[in-house]
Parts: sequence; structure tokens; C-alpha cells
Amino acid sequence: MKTVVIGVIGADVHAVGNKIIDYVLTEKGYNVVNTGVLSSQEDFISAAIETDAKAILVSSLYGHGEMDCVFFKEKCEEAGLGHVKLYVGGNIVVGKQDFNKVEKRFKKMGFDRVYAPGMKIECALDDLREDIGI
Amino acid sequence: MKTVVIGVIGADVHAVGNKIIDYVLTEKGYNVVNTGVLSSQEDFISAAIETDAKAILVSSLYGHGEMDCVFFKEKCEEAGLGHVKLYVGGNIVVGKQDFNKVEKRFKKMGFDRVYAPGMKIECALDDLREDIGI
Amino acid sequence: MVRNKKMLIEEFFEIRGEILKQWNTGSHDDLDIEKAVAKLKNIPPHKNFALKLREAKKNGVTLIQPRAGVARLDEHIELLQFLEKEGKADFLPSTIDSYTRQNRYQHAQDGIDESEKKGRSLLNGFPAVNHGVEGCSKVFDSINVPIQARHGTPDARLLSEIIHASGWTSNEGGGISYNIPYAKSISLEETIKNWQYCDRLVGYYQEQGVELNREPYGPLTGTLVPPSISNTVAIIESLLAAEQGVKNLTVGYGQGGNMVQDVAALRALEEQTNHYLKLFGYEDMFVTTVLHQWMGGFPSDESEAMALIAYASTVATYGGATKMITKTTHESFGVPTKEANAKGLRASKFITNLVKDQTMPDSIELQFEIRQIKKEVDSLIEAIVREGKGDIARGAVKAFKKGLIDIPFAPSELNYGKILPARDLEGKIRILEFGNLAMSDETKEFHKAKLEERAKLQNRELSIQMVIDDIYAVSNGNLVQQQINSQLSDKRVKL
Amino acid sequence: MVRNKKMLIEEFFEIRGEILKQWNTGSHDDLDIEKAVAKLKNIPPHKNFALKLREAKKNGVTLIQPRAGVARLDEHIELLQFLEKEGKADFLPSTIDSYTRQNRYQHAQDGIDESEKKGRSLLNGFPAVNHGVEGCSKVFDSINVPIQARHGTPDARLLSEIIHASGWTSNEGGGISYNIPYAKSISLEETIKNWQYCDRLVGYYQEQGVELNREPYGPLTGTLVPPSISNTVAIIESLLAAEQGVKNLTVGYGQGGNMVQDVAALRALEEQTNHYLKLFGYEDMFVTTVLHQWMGGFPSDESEAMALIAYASTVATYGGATKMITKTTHESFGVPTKEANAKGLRASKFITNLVKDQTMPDSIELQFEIRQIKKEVDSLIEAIVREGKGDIARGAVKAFKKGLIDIPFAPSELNYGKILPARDLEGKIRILEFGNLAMSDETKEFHKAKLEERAKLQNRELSIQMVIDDIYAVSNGNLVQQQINSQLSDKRVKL
Ligand code: B12
Ligand code: B12
Repeated sequence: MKTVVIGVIGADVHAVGNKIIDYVLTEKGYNVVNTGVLSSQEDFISAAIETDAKAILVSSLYGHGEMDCVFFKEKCEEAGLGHVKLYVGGNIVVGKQDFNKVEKRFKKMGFDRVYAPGMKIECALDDLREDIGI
Repeated sequence: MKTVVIGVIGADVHAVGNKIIDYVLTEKGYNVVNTGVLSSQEDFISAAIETDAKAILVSSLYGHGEMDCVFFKEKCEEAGLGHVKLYVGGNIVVGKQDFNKVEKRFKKMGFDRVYAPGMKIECALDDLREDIGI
Repeated sequence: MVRNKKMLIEEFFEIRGEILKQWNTGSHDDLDIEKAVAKLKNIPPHKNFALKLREAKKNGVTLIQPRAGVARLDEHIELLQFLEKEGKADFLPSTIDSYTRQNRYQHAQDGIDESEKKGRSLLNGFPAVNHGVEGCSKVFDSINVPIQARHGTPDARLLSEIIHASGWTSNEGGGISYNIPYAKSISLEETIKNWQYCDRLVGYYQEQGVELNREPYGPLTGTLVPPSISNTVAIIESLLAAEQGVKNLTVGYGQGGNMVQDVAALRALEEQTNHYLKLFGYEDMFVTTVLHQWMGGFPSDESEAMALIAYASTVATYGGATKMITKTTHESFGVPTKEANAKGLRASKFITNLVKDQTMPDSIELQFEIRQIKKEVDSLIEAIVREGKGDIARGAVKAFKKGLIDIPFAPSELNYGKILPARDLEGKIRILEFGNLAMSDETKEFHKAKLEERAKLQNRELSIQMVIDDIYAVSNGNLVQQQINSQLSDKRVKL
Repeated sequence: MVRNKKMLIEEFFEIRGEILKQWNTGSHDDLDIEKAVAKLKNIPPHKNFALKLREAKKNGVTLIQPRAGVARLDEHIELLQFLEKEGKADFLPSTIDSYTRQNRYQHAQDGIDESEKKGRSLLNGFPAVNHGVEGCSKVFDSINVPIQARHGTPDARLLSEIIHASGWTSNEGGGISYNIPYAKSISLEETIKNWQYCDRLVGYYQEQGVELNREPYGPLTGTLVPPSISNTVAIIESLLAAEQGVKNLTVGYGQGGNMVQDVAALRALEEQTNHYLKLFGYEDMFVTTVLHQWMGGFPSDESEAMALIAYASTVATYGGATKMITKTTHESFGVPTKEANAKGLRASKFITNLVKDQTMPDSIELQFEIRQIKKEVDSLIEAIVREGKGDIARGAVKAFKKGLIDIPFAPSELNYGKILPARDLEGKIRILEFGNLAMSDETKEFHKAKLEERAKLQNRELSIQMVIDDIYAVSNGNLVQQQINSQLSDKRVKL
């Protein structure tokens, strides 16, 4: 059973999607470690180290994702988690922006997969299977 | 008391605006001769001749105005009505078009004043006073 | 004199021969009636209007249909496909252009040619007669939902022949509803006869085992029409259609603005249509209702227009209409683009879906309005029956002449044209001037009291100015307009 | 232990001294309380939130207010002016950014700086504390309608001081409603105390003759919240505010989706708030209601979003809300542009205007829902009072701990988090799992029966999957979701 870490980054308290992601991924056979809302980069990273996670799924709904995710990849690498897949989804920037550009920005920051607003967790299941199996 | 001819041109049966125009212009002190809906160019012209009208207010709501108004000015001139002011209003072309261009097209056809969709008859009262008095 | 009597099949075919000669497309092979029957029998149920309505009624849902039509065939097909795909239209229309509606096929042809030349549609609809069975069948083949002709044609006999033979399984119209609001001086007898023909055609198909849908046109002039008046016309036209053998009927109503009155109107319409059909002996009738989103002057602001569309959709669904005709945010400007049309559809469907599990709860107010409408309709129909000495076709002609029934703001000279409607304090449409309208004194007093209540509270006179203000009202964002200062300070200001 | 007891003025000023030191903008001259009183007294009535609400209530109209806030001062002013002019907003907000809400003023400053650098707002709201009285007064001076801070701040003491001293005449929030949905582990006692301070501030102004408006935040998590739960929180927070001297209260409710239940919730909310205020001895209270347009996940299609906005506006007006908070067609994507925001406002105002003359008629169904909500609220409040031995502040803390009151999907660890809501067949929000919720067996059976009815008719299980489907439902265009096939065929398909 593969472990994934999920959580909502920064000063973000949007809890509903997080609860659903937890439920859906568990149903699909993953070992889900949920750091909940208001999680710092450190919260994600220590959870991933402790549980030998294969992927970290960052949620950011409230718009500050761009600021909250700066250097996340670098910190993962420092912590020896360079191999862990990094996903981010929700409403990760402020406002309705051209998603292609947004995706590029986040990929440059080191995220492996970047999801547009409205892409529910169900849309990422195939990617997850492909990247880390079940 | 100045006489104006009003009517709805072509195969157009939109009657509501026409009835209101009749009422409002009469209230404002004009002698209104109303050819009603489904009026041909000839209907307008003979009414204007018979009543010595100072202006002809053509309504076209249904979109065929562009076709129905072709050579109207020329026919007026032939009938000796070159001096009569020609107005057109309503929804005079098909669809939501750039009104500046529409206005140009109709001015080129010889109309003195051209009104955009939503310009109620009340919006033309000042123009009418300026052009022919009351 | 016109009679509400089923047309003999011999007479029908005799006229048919003449009709098909009216324009060259009438000579197409597929207009062979047996061929047409065979073709219609082959249509899969999901493309048959009548059957899809039966299913929708069973499921208690409100399906949506846009208005749409352009001059050129390819562009029209593209438009319809777009509305099916992007707008998720449940039914498609072909709105017919105004020249065709007046049987001016040469004008229509000029319009097509001119449109081809300019590369944009100069006609306000689809000239189906000119495109003929050839073109109309192509339209039918290129879509996956049922299609209907929507027009306003006093004499739609050739048009009806062509569309049905092309697989179009519904036709809108009626001898009254496509005359009084759509013509100036064509006699009612003539248009009723014309539409008896169109109905007889559908009745003939029915006898051959092909069920087609017919839809009397409900909203009439679309402008402050009191529910009892449009409902009466719908019922009369239903009876006329039933006599000719039509079985599948959709009666229509144009949104008035007050939700309770609108829901009441829809309920009364369905109940009384069924009631009168039975009363007059027509069995096995299948009746559905259609709500037309606001048919009067639309607001020009697109957000406001969209809000009105959504509000109308709420009313249709709460009122249990089986179908709804949608509008667009371009309504106040001109024929909409396909994109604008699809947006109106999407907004509409969102609401019909969202509120499909709800109906307006029963209430004293609702019951009162239903009863009021029914009472008025009963009294109008009684007058028509009396005038016709039992024959509603003859009765209708006479009643219109005397103003016993009267449609506000209609262009037709055959209409008495004396009634004036206005809104009461809650925005319900009431009658200010009755002319000769066949209504009881009690009803008249009721309407008067309602309007006086408003006049008093708004501190204004009961006058034609109130009517005009009410005509402008919705496009200005109100239902019950306050007095408008006629000395406009800024002439370019939206009234 | 926290107590529902009016804060002594000495205590208040003592804390105040500390609070104003939390960030450098706290030292601004205008934060001198007497200066602030003088400034507020000079505000013309049309820019005072409390007074404009009194007038609206008298006229029976529904006024509208958007959400809006960006990082940079000039851009924020431009935004508000645009919404006033193009959106015809009756009230303006300043939605506060999330760093400020968590008192992370340094983060907020970084956000402002970064936004200046990039020339676009990187913050999701207006960092009012950082802009200080200086900036906030500038905002106030540049608009012509009342303005309110809208946030979600567990400790909004400094923020509240700054906004009121800047002429902002209303403040949203409350010790419960700005904690449980907006925080993870801050104690309820602490946030209630913080908000007693904010209320005491308003109470102090009231004593000086300045009436300000306070608005407990109604919708909580915005996601399938049963009306009785949000109404209970609103009432408790009203009582807490009243004790501190607040007189002008607006209680809020987030649209649930079923029109009858929503209207019932609004009516019950207003009646019970007044009832409990009186019962607990608070006199001369002025209470209005506010409906929040759909607070859960929005549809992404802009036409659909607009339709939802219009539907919500219909509900607010039919329900007699005095204020409505509007959404935009960008809702599902991100903070809206000013244009999108103004469009939402225009659509909203069109409807509130159009249907202002109508109210939902009384009906058995409506009365039933009102009674049901009231019964549940009574039982929740009784539990809170009992837990607090008469003190509702203490009672609330204890009741949350035990789950006697419980908010669905809340992030806070202080929330019991055991209840699960779902919709019945008509889309009314009912409760599937009660946890420890203080409701009678009779109530529980009622809810269960309603949900079982749905499960049976939809031929599915009463399970968490139903809850999840219902969470997704509205954004997919339904209210009562049918079972969704979890083996999605096309993964990119909208769920
Ligand atoms: C009501 C209505 C109808 C009713 C008319 C009933 C009747 N017999 O009167 C019915 C339902 C029958 C109808 C039929 C059709 N209609 Co129609 N109808 C409308 C609607 C919704 C309102 C018109 C109205 O009464 N407004 C209220 C009155 C008071 O305003 P008004 O008519 O605009 O007139 C005022 C001003 O325009 C101005 N004005 C008018 N003329 C002039 C002239 C001058 C000189 C000046 C200064 C001012 C002026 O002053 C008037 C008084 O204030 C409009 C769209 C809209 N505006 O929202 C479409 C509309 C006019 N109809 C349209 C069309 C296409 C049709 C149909 C072809 C097809 C159809 N959709 O069914 C048929 C045409 C039938 C025919 N042969 O003419 C189109 C025209 C498209 C275009 N121009 O691109 C419109 C714009 C709708 C649309 N967007 O598609 N319609
Ligand atoms: C409900 C809601 C709230 C509730 C949240 C209650 C709670 N504690 O959970 C309340 C009202 C409290 C709230 C507050 C705020 N909100 Co809010 N909120 C929403 C809303 C309407 C719905 C969110 C939701 O629950 N959706 C349903 C769930 C199931 O979907 P979801 O959250 O999107 O999650 C799914 C997907 O995104 C995806 N997903 C999520 N993360 C990830 C990660 C990966 C890797 C993958 C693959 C997928 C994935 O899968 C999830 C499950 O299917 C959205 C707008 C919308 N979507 O319609 C705004 C929205 C998210 N909020 C917004 C904002 C700005 C705020 C506030 C700052 C200000 C305000 N408007 O009041 C505060 C922020 C408080 C804070 N500090 O975080 C903005 C964000 C703006 C932006 N990004 O530009 C939004 C987009 C609204 C808007 N357009 O302005 N909000």
C-alpha cells in the first residue's frame, strides 16, 4: 500500500476538498496521511519522511499558493525527498488566470503535476497510478 | 401643428413600439399620421404627400430594415419629398452589430437620423424639435 | 363560413395539389404523402418531438428549446449543431424568416442570395420553403434531437407540408395566434382554415400511425397579455387542432412576471385544456405546457438579461412546464449569435436541472389566481361558444369582431383593440380597460379594485401612461413601474 | 472561563492599549477614541451602514453587497469605485486577505510589496491593518456608500479598531463563526473573548451616540449546513454582541438551494433572533437578515454561474432579506476581476428590483419548515444554555466540545466534527449523521425518514458517498445528486 501525504498549505482553511481527497484516496487503496488545513511546508515534509510517502499532494484554494509554495521542491530535496512526487491543485493562484502560464510557473518551481481549478481529485487518480502505482 | 408620418416598414408586424410612438408624439403636440405595421415605402410616401408631413419616422424591428429601406430616399426625392426628414429606428439590422457602421450604412442610404436598439422614441424628441420644430 | 369540422380527406388532397404548386420546391418527390409517411415512421423515438415530450412529461422535467434560424443552409446547420452541442438543447427549432411568413418566397430568395453574397445572414430566420425538402431533410439529418418549425405564418400550408415531409415532427402556430399578433388585415376565417389544413395534415399522419406534435402559439403579442386571454386562445386552438385529428398538443404561455400568477396560469392552462378537450369529446389527447421566457422588451445589459432568463427558468420549473423556450442576452439588440444563444440555453438548463426537484407549494394565493384565471377563461369560452352557436371556429371569428375576446397591442385590424392591461401592486397583470371583453361584472370589479389599489399607493392616475410605463418596466428592471417623469432631464438616459 | 458579561470599560481600555501595539499602524493619531467618535459622528447617514439598513428594512427592499479586496491601496479604491458605479452596489466591503486574518502582518506586508513589484495582486484580499487608518480612511473617503470589513479573523481586535476609526460602519464576524470555519486549533474561549472586545468597541461607540452595524457571519463552512445549525450560531453571536452593547445586528444565512427551506430559514432566523434577544433581556435591538448567494462550490461555466446568482437573488427577495451578499461568474476559478464582480452585482440587482413587489406566499410546506427549524434551534439553544448553566458563552464552548452543536466540514479541531448532512428528495438539507447533536429523537427520526425516502427512490445507500455527491452536486448543476458512477469513464469529464 503506497503512502501519500495530503494537506492544505499556508494560511488556507478550505477544509471540504481536503476531507474529500482523504476519503477518495483511502477508498482507492492509498495510505493517506493528512496534515489538514493550515499546513506549512515543514508539516508536509516531516509527514512524508515519517511515513515514507511516495507523493505529496498539496492543496491550495485561497489564492496564496504561489507564495506559499516557493522553495518547496528545494526543501524536499534538502530533506532527501527529491524522489517524492509533488502535486499541487485547487485554486492555486489569485484570480482567473491563463492556466497554461500558471502551470509553467509551478512546474518551474519543481511540481510534477499541476491541476487547474475545477479538477477534482478524481481527475488525478490516473496520474497518481501512473506515477507511483497503488 | 407639424405633421409626422410613422409606421413599421416591410413585412414587420412589431406593433407595440409603433403604438407608443403614436401616443407619445401626439402627446407632445405633433399631428401623427400612422401607417401602422406592414407598411411599404409607398405607404409612407403617399401618407406624407397627402398630409404635407415634415418628417417620416420609419420603424424597423424585425431585422430586415436594411433590405426594406433600400432606395427609400431616392423614392422620396422622386415624389418631391426631398425636404422631408427621414428617421429610422428600432432594431434596424439583423443581430448585434457595431452601431457606428450601421449608422453609416443608413446615412449613406439618405437617412437623416439613425437610432440604435434601445433608443426609445423619447430619446428622439429633442432631435425632432431641432429638425422640424413642434 | 368557417366551421370546426374535420376536413374531408378528399378536400384535403384537392387543396394539397394546389398548395404544392405555390413554389417550385413543392414539386419535390419526397412530398409524395406515402413516401413522407414512410420516412416519418422511420424516425427514431429520440428524434420524434411528440414522443420525447411524452417521456419528459412522465419524468416531470422541463426541457429546453431555443429560437434560431439564419438564411443560408450550411450556416443554419452549423447553428443548430452548435446549439445541440454547446447549449445542450433538448429540442431544436428552425425560426422561419419574416418574408417566408408572409409567403413572399421571392423576397426570401433575394434575401438568401444577398446573404450568400455578403457572407452574413440578412434574413431574420430560416427560409424553409425556399430550401425545400432537400434542405430541410439535410437539417434534420445533421442533428440528434427533434426539430420544430417556429414562425408566425398566417398561411403555413406549404411550409408545413415541407417540414413534416423532411422529418420535422412538430409545428408551431394556429389560426388565431399566427394571425392577430402577426398580421394586419388577413381574415380570421382564412387563417383558421389555413391552420385547419395544417392540423389536418398532422391528423392524417396520425391516422397513418405517425404521432406529430402541434403547438398553438401561446404568448401572442408578448406584451402584458392577461393569462386568461392567452389561455383562452390556446384552448380554442387546441380544440380546432383536435378536431382535425391532432393528438399530441403543447399549449404555451409567455411569462408575465409575477411568479404566482405565472405558475397559476400554467396550471390553469393545462387543466382547462384537458377539461375542454374532454368536454368537447376529444379522447386520447396528450397535453403538455410550454413556458416562453419573458416575451416583452428585454433589458439591454447582458447580465440583467441573463438574470431574467434564469428567473424565467425558475418559474417554468416551479410551474411544471414540460418545455421552455429560451431567450438570449442579445434579445434587445437583434438575432443572437450562436454563442449568445448557447449561453442562454446553458443558463436555462442549469436552473431547470437545479430546481427540478421542487415545485411551488400550494397556497391560498396560488389557488385564488388559478380560480380567477379559470373563471375568466370559462366566461370567454362561453361567449365564443355562444357566438358560434356551438361552433368554436365560427364563434372565435365573431367574438374577435365584437371584441368579446381581445388581444392587447395586436397589429391586426380584425382585433377589436380596446383592452388595456396594467400591473397591480404585486406585478400581476390585470385589466384596466375591458372594451367589450366577455367578462362578468364581478371580474371587472376585481381587476379595477386591484389597479386602484396600486394607483392609490403609488399616488398616480389610472391612465394609459401607466400602461406605457408597464410596457417599458421590465426592460428597465422593474415589474410594477412607478410613474416616470415625462420631462426627461437627460434624453440619452435609459427610460 | 469566558462569560457572557459586558466587558468593563476599564478592562476594555487596558486591552486596547496592548492591541494597538500589535502593529505599527496601531499608533496612528486617529486611533484616539475621542477623535474616532467625532469622526464617526460626522458621517452622513447614507454612508452609515446601520442607518442605511434601517431605511432598507422600512422600505422592504433587498440591498446588495459584493465581496472585494486586493492588496494595493490604489487598486482597491479603483475596485470599490467601479463596483459602486458599474455594479450599483448598495454597500461596499473590503474583504481582508488571509494573512491579515491570521494576524500575519509581516506576511501581508511581503504580499503588498510583492504585488507592487509584479503589478498584480498576490493577496486574496485587502490587508487593512497594514494600510492602517491612513489607507482605510482614504478608502472610505473615495466612495459614497457605507463600507464594511468582511474577513474570517479569529482575532480581529486591531483590525476592528482600525476600520471603525476609519469610518467603516460595519464589521462582520463573531467568536464562533470566525473560528470554527476559519481556524484549526484556536480555542473558542479565546475567539469569543476577542470578539467580545470587537463588540464592546461597537457598544462603546453606541454609548457615545454612534450606531454601528455588526454582522455575525452566517454561512459557516458554506457547505450543506443545516439551517438550524447556522441559525443557532447566529443567535448565540447576536446575544453575545447585544451583551456588549451592540444594537444594530444583521444575521446571516447561506443559501441552501431549496427555495422553501431557504425562505423558511430566513424567516425563522429573523423571528428567533428577535425572540431570544428579548427573552434574554436585550431591548431596542434592530435586527435585519442577509442572504449569502450560494456559498459552496460554484459551477465553472459562466452562464451557469450567472443563473445561480439570479436564482439566489430570487430567493433572497422572496425571503425578505434586507441584504444579499453577491457572487460572481469567476467564483469557481479565483478572486474575480472588477468587471466580473460588477456583472454579478448587476444581475443580482436586476432580480431584487424585479421581484421586490412579491413575497413567497404562505403555505403549509413553508410553515412546516419554519416550525421545524425553530424546534431544532430551540433544542440547540436549550442545550447551550444548560451546558453554560445559564451563560451562553460558557455554554457554547462546552456544547462545541461535546458535539451538542457541530458544524459540518469545519477545519477546527475544536469542532466535534461528527455530523453529516445530505439532501432529501426536494433538495432540503437534512441530517444523516447526528453525532452528539442536541436534537430530540423525534427530530432525528424526521430527518432519517426524509433521507431514507430519497435513498429508496434513488435506489442507493445512505452513506458518505451520498454526502460527497451532494457536495459536488450544485457545481454540476443539480441539487439532489443521483449516484455518481465511481468508475469514471473519462477522467477529464466534469464530475
Ligand atoms: C414583443 C416582440 C415580438 C412580438 C411582437 C408582437 C407585436 N405584433 O407587436 C412577437 C412575439 C409577435 C414577435 C415576433 C417576431 N419577432 Co420580435 N420581438 C419582440 C421584442 C421582445 C420586444 C419588442 C417590443 O415590443 N418592445 C417594446 C417596445 C415599446 O419597444 P420597441 O419595439 O423597441 O420600440 C421602441 C424603440 O425601438 C423606439 N423606436 C422604434 N422605432 C423607432 C423609430 C424611430 C425613428 C425612433 C426615433 C425610435 C424608434 O421607440 C419605440 C418606443 O419607445 C423584441 C426584442 C426586444 N426589444 O426585447 C423582439 C425582436 C424585435 N423580434 C425579433 C424577431 C426576429 C421576430 C420574429 C422574426 C421572429 C421571432 N423571434 O419570433 C417575429 C417577426 C414577426 C414579423 N413579421 O415582424 C428580433 C429582431 C431581430 C433583429 N433586428 O436582428 C428581436 C430584436 C428579438 C431578437 N433579438 O431576436 N416579436
Ligand atoms: C466554501 C468556500 C469557502 C468556505 C470554506 C469553508 C471551509 N473551511 O472549508 C469559507 C466561506 C470559509 C471560505 C473562506 C475563504 N475563501 Co473560499 N471558497 C469556497 C468555495 C465557494 C468552495 C470551496 C469548496 O469547498 N469546494 C468544494 C470542494 C469539494 O472542492 P475544492 O475545494 O475545489 O477541492 C477539490 C478540487 O479543487 C481538487 N483539489 C484540491 N486540492 C487539490 C490538490 C491536488 C493535488 C489535486 C489533484 C486536486 C485538488 O479536489 C478537491 C476535491 O474534489 C470556493 C469557490 C468555488 N470553488 O466555488 C471559494 C474560494 C476557494 N475561496 C476563496 C477565498 C478568497 C476565500 C477567502 C480568502 C475570502 C472569502 N472569500 O471569504 C476565505 C479564506 C479563508 C482562508 N484563510 O483560507 C477564493 C480563492 C481565490 C483565488 N484562488 O483566487 C475562491 C476560489 C472563491 C473566489 N473565486 O474568490 N471559502
